[in-house]
Amino acid sequence: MVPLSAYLILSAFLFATGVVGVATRRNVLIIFMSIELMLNAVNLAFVAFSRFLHSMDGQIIVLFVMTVAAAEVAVGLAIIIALFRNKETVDVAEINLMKW
Amino acid sequence: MELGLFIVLALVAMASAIAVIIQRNPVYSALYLILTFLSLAGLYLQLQAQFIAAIQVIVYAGAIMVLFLFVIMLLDLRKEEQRAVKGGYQLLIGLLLAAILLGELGLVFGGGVLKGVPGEFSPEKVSALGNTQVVGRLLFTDFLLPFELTSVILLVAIVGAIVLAKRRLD
Amino acid sequence: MGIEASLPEGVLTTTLEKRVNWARKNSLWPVTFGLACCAIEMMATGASRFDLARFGAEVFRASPRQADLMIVAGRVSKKMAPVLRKIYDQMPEPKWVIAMGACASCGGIFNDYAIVQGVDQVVPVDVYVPGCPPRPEALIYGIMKLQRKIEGESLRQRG
Amino acid sequence: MFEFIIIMLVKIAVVFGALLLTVAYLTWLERKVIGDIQVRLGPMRVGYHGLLQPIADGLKLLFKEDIIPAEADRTVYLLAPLVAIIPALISFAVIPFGSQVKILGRTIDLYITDVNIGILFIFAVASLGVYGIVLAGWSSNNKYSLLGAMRSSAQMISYELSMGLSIVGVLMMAQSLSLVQIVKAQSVVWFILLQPVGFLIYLICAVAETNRAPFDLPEAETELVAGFHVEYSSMKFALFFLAEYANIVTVSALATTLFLGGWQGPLLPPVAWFLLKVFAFIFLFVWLRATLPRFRYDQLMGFGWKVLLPVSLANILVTGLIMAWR
Repeated sequence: MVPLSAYLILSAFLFATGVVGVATRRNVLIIFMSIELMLNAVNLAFVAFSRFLHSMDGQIIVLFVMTVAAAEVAVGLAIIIALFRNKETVDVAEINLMKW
Repeated sequence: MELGLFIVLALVAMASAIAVIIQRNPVYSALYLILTFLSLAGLYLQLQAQFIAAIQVIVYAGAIMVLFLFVIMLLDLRKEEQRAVKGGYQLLIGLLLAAILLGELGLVFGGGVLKGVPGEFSPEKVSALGNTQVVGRLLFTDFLLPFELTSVILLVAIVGAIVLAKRRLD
Repeated sequence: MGIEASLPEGVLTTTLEKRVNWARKNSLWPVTFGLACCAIEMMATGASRFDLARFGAEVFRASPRQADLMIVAGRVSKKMAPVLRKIYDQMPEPKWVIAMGACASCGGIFNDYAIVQGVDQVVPVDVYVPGCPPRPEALIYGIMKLQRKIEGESLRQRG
Repeated sequence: MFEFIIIMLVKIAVVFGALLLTVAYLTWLERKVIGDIQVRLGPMRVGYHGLLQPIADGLKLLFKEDIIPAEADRTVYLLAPLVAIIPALISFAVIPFGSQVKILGRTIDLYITDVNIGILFIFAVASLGVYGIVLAGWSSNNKYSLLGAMRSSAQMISYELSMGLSIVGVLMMAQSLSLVQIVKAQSVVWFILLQPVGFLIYLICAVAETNRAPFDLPEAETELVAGFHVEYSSMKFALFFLAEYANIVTVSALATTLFLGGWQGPLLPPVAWFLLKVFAFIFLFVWLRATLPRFRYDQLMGFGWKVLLPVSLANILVTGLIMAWR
């Protein structure tokens, strides 16, 4: 029997990896993938809690997270494409029009 | 058996998650992310969430990551790959933040602070009723409003994506 | 090319050779490469009356990477020669070439500055099919000749 | 436990052996049937009526030079054929091809496994199949293969949606995701009679999903050379070839299970009925290829999104209304 804490620690590790990715990478696509990674880490925690606390709410929330993630990816990638058309780059450091 | 499977899947998930953020080439990052998602699907199966596991593969691996790969291939990123990584302080801060976060989460999760009241859906009951059936019933009863709202979110996303990505005809 | 080159000559290799040659001669996939009027006859060879499929050779592959046989069907102009050579080079070993028709074999009636006088100046040719253009029967006869030739080849010289 | 493992292994070996044999001989069948439709003979010289043709082709491809383009991404290039073929084969694990038989005093289920999310499993696995194509196209570093891969992935994502929705009507009627339960729910009347629209949409989407004519744009020879596998030669090309045909068998078996009552039928033994129906479907695939010209790309996308998707949604709505009304 795998304890709940094992799943949670794995989830925390994946989340932290995602944070490192967002903080250190400058390719906006990889930053976006890191965000997906964090969402998945949270999903894992939800499902683990759902299993160990005998409640289905966690799994339902995961479904909603996935739906929102799908919507987010669709819009996000569209923004990236529009950005690439204008700036010819996906480096976040060079996307600085709003800076002053 | 169960523990061994968990260890293997967890190791694969962690290794590929790290690979996602250190790969230079976004295509490789995407491939490793798919591997992470697949091992997470395996973990969901172990947690007796078969429906979620299947949806995880269909939605994340089958749709979202294909979209990612599609966009990566659409954009010509060869110049980006050759660009040298600069700014070591960023890496340092990032690692520091992550370490603090991991420590906090570890303290909370490992310390057994989190406790809850067990709900009505014990694993035996769920497997008797069928995981999909239980999820479906809850979606259309207790969670009906959020469920309908997600469809609105998806609709907005579709419209938004088309508006953003479409080339102006001028 | 492959492992065969490092194997010693012996019973095993001869039997293997026989089987492999049998497979190769019965599965000659030509690359889609028609140049002139001969190409029409080549198409007719693949169509219902003559039916190249009987020999398992109707699989005209569009990508040279997946083809075994190049039927040079028609005159090769000097501008086309490098293209032809490139396609030949892109084909994986083992590969064979049939020069179909008088022009591909020796320049035919085009004895001038624009046409390569025989495709064997560009790529090695295994079988020459005469005719202007050759009838489908003639092409099929050429393919059967090539099959005979493949039967007798050794794996050492053809990787 | 030990006995269970032995039975499982034997079943897996038999199913995959039969599947691979079917897939190999599908190439022969296709060449023969197309030959017949075009008033030709098809393969004749290799064995009796060309029966040894697939073996000759396979052996030839095995002994051909294996080319890896200099500019290709080696790892992904080698990985892609495997990613293409493995999903095509494992979806067969949940397809039931008979009910139960008694062999040596033991009752043996005629399916490898029956999971309660069977149909979702197949869709999950099938959605991974697109990676083989995308990765092959990208890693070859060839503009034709990249274009073929882009077309293919766009096509597969678009049609997967309608395909998934087209079977929702069946799932609503069978009240289960398990393929065995779905077959059992058809003991009285096959779902093709109750879900004719769903069946038609499934059929069209299945053809598009397997990249077969008239939806074979990813490998449209006249414009894209050979599509995503332009640079592949030798066994790696053969793997893509096998994957395509294995996918045909899978979607045919799925269609049989979902709409044609699976193994059920009078007189003949269940497995024979199952095979009969699957081969009828495969014949249909070959027939379509011999008959229909290729779509234009914008027509393909327009058809998928503007016709199939709304019709499949309407199908679900009507099914739901009728079920609620009864």
